[in-house]
Amino acid sequence: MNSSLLYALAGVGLFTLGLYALIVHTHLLRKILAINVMGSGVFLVLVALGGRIPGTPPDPVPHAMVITGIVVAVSATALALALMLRLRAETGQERLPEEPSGY
Amino acid sequence: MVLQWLFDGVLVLTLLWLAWRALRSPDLFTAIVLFIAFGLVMALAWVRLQAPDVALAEAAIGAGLTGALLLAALARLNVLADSTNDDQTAGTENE
Amino acid sequence: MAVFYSGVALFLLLTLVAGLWRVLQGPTPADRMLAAQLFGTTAVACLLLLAQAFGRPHLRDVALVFALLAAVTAVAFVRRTWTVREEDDAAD
Amino acid sequence: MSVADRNRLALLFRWVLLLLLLALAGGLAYALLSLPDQAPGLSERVTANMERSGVRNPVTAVLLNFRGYDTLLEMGVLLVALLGVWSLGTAAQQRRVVPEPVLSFLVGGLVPVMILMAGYLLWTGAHAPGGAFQAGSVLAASGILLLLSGKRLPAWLPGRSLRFVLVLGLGVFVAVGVTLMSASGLFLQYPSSLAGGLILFVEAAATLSIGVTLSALFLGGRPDQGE
Repeated sequence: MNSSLLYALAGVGLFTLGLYALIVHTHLLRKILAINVMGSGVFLVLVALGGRIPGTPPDPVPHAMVITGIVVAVSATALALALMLRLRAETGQERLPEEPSGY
Repeated sequence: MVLQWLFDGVLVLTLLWLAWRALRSPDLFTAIVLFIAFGLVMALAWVRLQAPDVALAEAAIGAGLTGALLLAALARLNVLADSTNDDQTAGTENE
Repeated sequence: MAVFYSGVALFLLLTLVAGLWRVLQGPTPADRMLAAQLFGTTAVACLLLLAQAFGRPHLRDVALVFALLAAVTAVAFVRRTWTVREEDDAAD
Repeated sequence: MSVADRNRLALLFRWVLLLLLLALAGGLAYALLSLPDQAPGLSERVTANMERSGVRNPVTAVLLNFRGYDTLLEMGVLLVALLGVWSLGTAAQQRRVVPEPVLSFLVGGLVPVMILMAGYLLWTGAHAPGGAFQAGSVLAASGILLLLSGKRLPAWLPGRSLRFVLVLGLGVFVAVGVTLMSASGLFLQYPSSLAGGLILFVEAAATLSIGVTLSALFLGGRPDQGE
């Protein structure tokens, strides 16, 4: 038993939390935050599983993947925010149009 | 190494709690601030997982870029917003 | 000595959790933002302690990046969010 | 459908969703806990090939050498994200602001140190934590600080020179790959003697591109030309 398993489980928790918020909230900024939390959960699982075996140095391949993942996530966030602002300018709403209001 | 286990436990619980509060706080600004704090704590988690490269990337992105991006987007949303601030009412309906 | 450093790091982590209270309570946005900045400062101290405790000097680079870039979020807040809110107040 | 009905339906939906997500989390946690203790990762192969990589930091070796394709394509993703943002419209006009003395002082002190830090991270990435992505992010932070401080972009910047820097990282990466392909037959197959220098060269171009791309993403639109 290694403490990295703890972090892997926390990653699963973060992924689930983010997925819940992604489904439940209609405000697009909240959806963007939720996707980012989901991504962090996935990164946590990847790195934690790479350092699972005690006594050996952690696997560098997941680390490299996660570094590229973090930079891609931030650029995707910027694109999503720009899309949200454009949608807001077009429709006056920051929600997706086909969803019923109420949640 | 009870101390390290305690450290890990507190760190993981803080992460989960921050994410939870960030995703369901009624005020959007609070949500963003909590998300920034979440990024900072994530960097500590990477350090504990012996991934200093990832911690560096997360520190640079989390402290420097994500916060600025989100705050600027929120400011532009608020500039566009009319006086009825419906994101707050939508948040409180969930309670 | 490593145990001492780990203990102090744990203590700092706990103060960080206490700072969360201000983020959640803070009556004005500035209170919340400053509490988040406190997170950054505490994280710097935590990183330095961990670097010392486990003998990994490279963690100091992470702390340095943290300390350098903390200002960006604060400036973004002051220049974007806070001015907008002030203008809102003035318009009311 | 009455309001009460809709509320009840929403509550039911919420509970079903919670149950499904709990099942998902439980399944994932079970999968994690039941993983075998010893798994053959790629760790050993990376260690075995480290001498040929030209750098001493395994993460940099994986990013720029062993899995160079990933990084190459990621530079493409960054560029595509920026193109997406630019195609959505022009950046909001910066209001002309009176330069504040405190902010000007802060920016004047911080930005050079940040650029220095980016250079340090780029250089140290060969043998210690650091590398192009970290250096690029720090560079981007300094760019964002400059944009936030209300400094006007020089008029020549948003034109050709900006676009040149944006594609520089991807361009250099592809050019190095193609040159190597014509020499050795394999795309991005560095000869071990030149690997260190080539990696630093590619990383320097990538750092510049990443920094400028991320700063441009912060603008939230295509910068106005001329003006």
